[in-house]
Amino acid sequence: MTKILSTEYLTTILPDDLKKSVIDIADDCLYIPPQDVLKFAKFLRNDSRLQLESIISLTGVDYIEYFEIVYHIRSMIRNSSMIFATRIFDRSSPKLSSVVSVWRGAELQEREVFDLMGIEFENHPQMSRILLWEGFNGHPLRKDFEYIDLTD
Amino acid sequence: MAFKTEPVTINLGPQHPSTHGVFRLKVTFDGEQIVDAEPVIGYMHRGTEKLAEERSYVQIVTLTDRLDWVSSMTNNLAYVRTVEKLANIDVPIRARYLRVLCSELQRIASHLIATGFLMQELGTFGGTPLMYCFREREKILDMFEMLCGARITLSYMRPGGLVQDAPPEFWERLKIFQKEMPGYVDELESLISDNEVVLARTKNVGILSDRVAVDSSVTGPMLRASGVRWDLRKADPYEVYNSLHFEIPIGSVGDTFDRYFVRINEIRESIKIINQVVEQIPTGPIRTEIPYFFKPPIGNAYTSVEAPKGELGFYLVSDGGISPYRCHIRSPSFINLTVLKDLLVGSTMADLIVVFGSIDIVMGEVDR
Amino acid sequence: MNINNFQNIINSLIPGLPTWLVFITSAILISFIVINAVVITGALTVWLERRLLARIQSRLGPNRWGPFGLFTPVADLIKMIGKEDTVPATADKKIFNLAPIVLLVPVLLVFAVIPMSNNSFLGQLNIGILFIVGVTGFNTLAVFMAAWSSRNKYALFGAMRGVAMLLSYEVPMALSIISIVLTTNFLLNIDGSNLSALSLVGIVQAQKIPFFILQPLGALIFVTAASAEMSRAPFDMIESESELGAGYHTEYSGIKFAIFQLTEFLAPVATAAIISVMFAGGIKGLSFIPGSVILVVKIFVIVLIFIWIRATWPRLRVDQIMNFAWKFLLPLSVINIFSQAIILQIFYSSDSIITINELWTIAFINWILAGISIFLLAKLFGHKGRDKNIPIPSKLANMEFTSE
Amino acid sequence: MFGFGLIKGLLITFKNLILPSRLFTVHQYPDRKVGPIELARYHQDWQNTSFIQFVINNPIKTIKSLIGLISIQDRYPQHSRFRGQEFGWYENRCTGCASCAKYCPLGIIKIETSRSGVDLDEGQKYKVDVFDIDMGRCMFCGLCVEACPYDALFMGSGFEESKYFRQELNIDINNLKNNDTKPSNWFRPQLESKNYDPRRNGALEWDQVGRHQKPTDTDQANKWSKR
Repeated sequence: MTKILSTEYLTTILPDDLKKSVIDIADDCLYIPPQDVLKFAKFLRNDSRLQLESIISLTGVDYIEYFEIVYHIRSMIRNSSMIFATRIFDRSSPKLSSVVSVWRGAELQEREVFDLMGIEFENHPQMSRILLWEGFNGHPLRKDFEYIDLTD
Repeated sequence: MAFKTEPVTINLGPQHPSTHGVFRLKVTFDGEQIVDAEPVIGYMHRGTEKLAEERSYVQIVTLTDRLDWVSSMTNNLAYVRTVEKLANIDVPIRARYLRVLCSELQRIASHLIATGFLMQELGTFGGTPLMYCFREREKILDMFEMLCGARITLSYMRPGGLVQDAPPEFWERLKIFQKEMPGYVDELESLISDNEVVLARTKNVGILSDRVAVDSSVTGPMLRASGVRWDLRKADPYEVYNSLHFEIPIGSVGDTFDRYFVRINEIRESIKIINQVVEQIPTGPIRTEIPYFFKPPIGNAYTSVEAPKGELGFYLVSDGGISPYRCHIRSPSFINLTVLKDLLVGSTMADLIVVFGSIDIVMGEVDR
Repeated sequence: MNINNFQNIINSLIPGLPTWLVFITSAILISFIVINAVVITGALTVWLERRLLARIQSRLGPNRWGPFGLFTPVADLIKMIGKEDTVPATADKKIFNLAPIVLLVPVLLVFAVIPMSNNSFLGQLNIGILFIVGVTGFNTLAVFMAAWSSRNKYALFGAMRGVAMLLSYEVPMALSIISIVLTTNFLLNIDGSNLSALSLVGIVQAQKIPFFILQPLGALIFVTAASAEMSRAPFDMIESESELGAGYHTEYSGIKFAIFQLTEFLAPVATAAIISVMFAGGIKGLSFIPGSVILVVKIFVIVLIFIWIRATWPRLRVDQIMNFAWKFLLPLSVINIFSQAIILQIFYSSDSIITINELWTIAFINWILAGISIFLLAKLFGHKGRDKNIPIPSKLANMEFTSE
Repeated sequence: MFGFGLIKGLLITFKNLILPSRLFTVHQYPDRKVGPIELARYHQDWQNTSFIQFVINNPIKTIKSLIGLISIQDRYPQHSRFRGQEFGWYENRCTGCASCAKYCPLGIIKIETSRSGVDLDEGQKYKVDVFDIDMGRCMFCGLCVEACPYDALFMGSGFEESKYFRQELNIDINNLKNNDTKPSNWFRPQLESKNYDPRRNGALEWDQVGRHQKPTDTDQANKWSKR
């Protein structure tokens, strides 16, 4: 079975500066401030006790007050997985540092989140719309997206 | 002497004989050599994730059929498993066995399609291997019709079990299938695997190293062809895979031939699994009755299954209502496209088509 | 049946006509008959190919119109004629319109020299084989004309590949013909016949045993090169439908496209005719069956083999095709010429009369020689088969890992 | 190596060319071209008379079938669970609860009801005035059939209902009433247990398709009085 790394275990092995920055701990999810995401990702990937080398899924959820970006990551060497998330409260121009330099698998997924949720990832090699066409107005997966009736 | 050439940009697609749907590839050629390739997708974006936000949990099952239309069973399975995890629904043991049986049948069908179209793109005119693959796939689709009345868009699974138990004639047909299929796979393999032209066209073409594959979150047969022994059915056994014995076939270098060969071997392993399921399957109920408009508790859940094309995961967020607050689909075809450029640059146009065919994407799943 | 017979018939029907008029009338008549017969054969080949491919693939193929769908080519033709004939706006219209004709005419011209009896349609052309090699060289030009004038990148890709391939396969083809001509000359000299060794009638006369038995290597090279020349599987690089859409005739529609299709299906018939004349003894066979019937049967058997191969083998890549031509077929054909020359010289100098038994000895030596040279060349250039080692799992994944 | 793989491939295609077990997997529909043997079998003369007698009796037909000119009507093989078009609906069973409309993922079922004036023991029955199904958008998931608590709605088994205009695809209550109801077995185990096949057997009446026998009046009265 894939071992889901417990948050207690993770908090014990985190270095001090990262440990301080953890803002919230759910039963299987660590919440990280947006500015620390890249640092955190580098630690998770390079730490010899974790070796979380590939990103399964990266997605955004719009909770109206804030956006939550959820990272599901996995270590194939240790057969373990973990979840961490970050919250962005800026709604007008949400920005987040890209993790493509750490996990290349996030490349298309970050573009998708940008396209559908409107969160801009900094230092991404090609931050452009992927599913919708250039010039599409709005980001459809946001909860306040207004439908355009194209039928008539 | 430096020979000055001028690069030519060609739009392969959106309509092209070998793009598996509406897929556009902006390729820059220098003669026959590819210097740049950029996939352009989204021609088939139907907004499945947004549609799911205003449907009830059972109704979304019909949406998942239309993601990867050559393997609806595994899509259904991935979705209903997430709902069951979200709402803590228990599934009867017979239903679990039937789910495994169906998803292995679907895996065979999907791999047959992948192999057939790869051979079609190698240029067997009229597609003799493709027709042989379709011939065998047709038998699987007939069995699906017996199970649930449809052949492609199945909607066979429900949170809590399955729609209906299998009819007796299904088991009879399955017995014939079990007996005949290994012979047909052998025949297909000896038609393709030893053919010198196929070997020349696919060996050492589009090599994907294991390091790049793991970094880019590539999953499924493509990952295993690179030599990485990783399969969710073994690594994180779901349903009843714990009690079944099978091997995980892997490739040696990660070229196009390995990708094909891993698929053929996976068909063999799937037949083995089916044989074991038929022996082990118990009798009993196949569905836990749950209300149609049920409300899972507030929370979120992510589960994934090993779909024929890779890891298919669903991430559901519930706000306690009758429909999910957010439904994210982690589709293998989409993420496997990350490495497309690495595979293509430096090869030739003829290799482009073959490499692209060996990735085995379905546009319904890429664009969602 | 040849042009002289027609001239005699017309002279006897209407005496007193001037000789040039008789010649022109009979020429037009005979070409009318031959062209129609050939085109109908082409249509039949379309039907045969579709039905046989379908049968091999457990499909049905066209079976709706006429008995066993025999009239399907007619329906296709009507559809083609009914379609709009589009010309791209930027196309070079003259060349665009000319290309299908330039492609079709050489294929029809080939049939002028095929000996359907002891004589060919065109009469006793004593450089028949040279005529064929020269005339079929035209298709390179036609392919390039079609692609260049239509201003389409896919078409241009197809044509670039095509021109390179067609030119390089001319060489082994011509060289394998030379070995045939050598043998023919040798055998005809012994017979004391006054036929030219370059004429197809002479080649047929010389085949006491069919040349594909006497010269297996030459036959192999010629068949391979010829199937590349007419761009059939596994050499259908010019219009590789999975890569280039339709290759050089991407922009064509309507009746012009129909002409391309017709040529494509006539080419196997023409090639099969040449092969059956040069290697399978042409009209020779059972004495109680007319020679033309034997030739037609042989042609269809060879066409069936072409279809069978097309249904089974995938296409080679363009660089592999070129490698095959220059690194494999060319050395093989040079070996073939030299070995033939040496063997024939040895047998000729021993005594000037050659018996059937001696011919069989030559055939036996040639088969051994062919096997050895193919084996050695395949060792040198060929692809190693697939390795059957068990692959080693990568260290990047470990599914059984449990401890912390 | 050395082309042996190529020859192996040729042998396999040749095997498929000649082996009778690999004969056509394509189904000819709606009519099928047949040879003389199959024609004789089709004419039911196979059991009574021999094939030779059929040939003697029908020489012209035999010759025509030999040159591939005879075609016979044929049925597409499909399982009785097949989810097809032309919904089956039983007015007598329908209570107008509109479960099907609620369950439909696309919302293509429109139901309007009014008071019927028929007083039953358990209360007044609804009269269904409008029952529209927009078949142009239907995806045959069968959820409406799964939802129906009184077995009033069934999937059909046909699939050749193409029309020239989109509007013609709408099914309204009159269509549903006038249709020959040959319900599909999908999600209806009671039909499956009777071995009912919609393609072979005829139309079914409303009292034949229920999960249970129709309760008698006394049963119903007892049931309601106990509440």
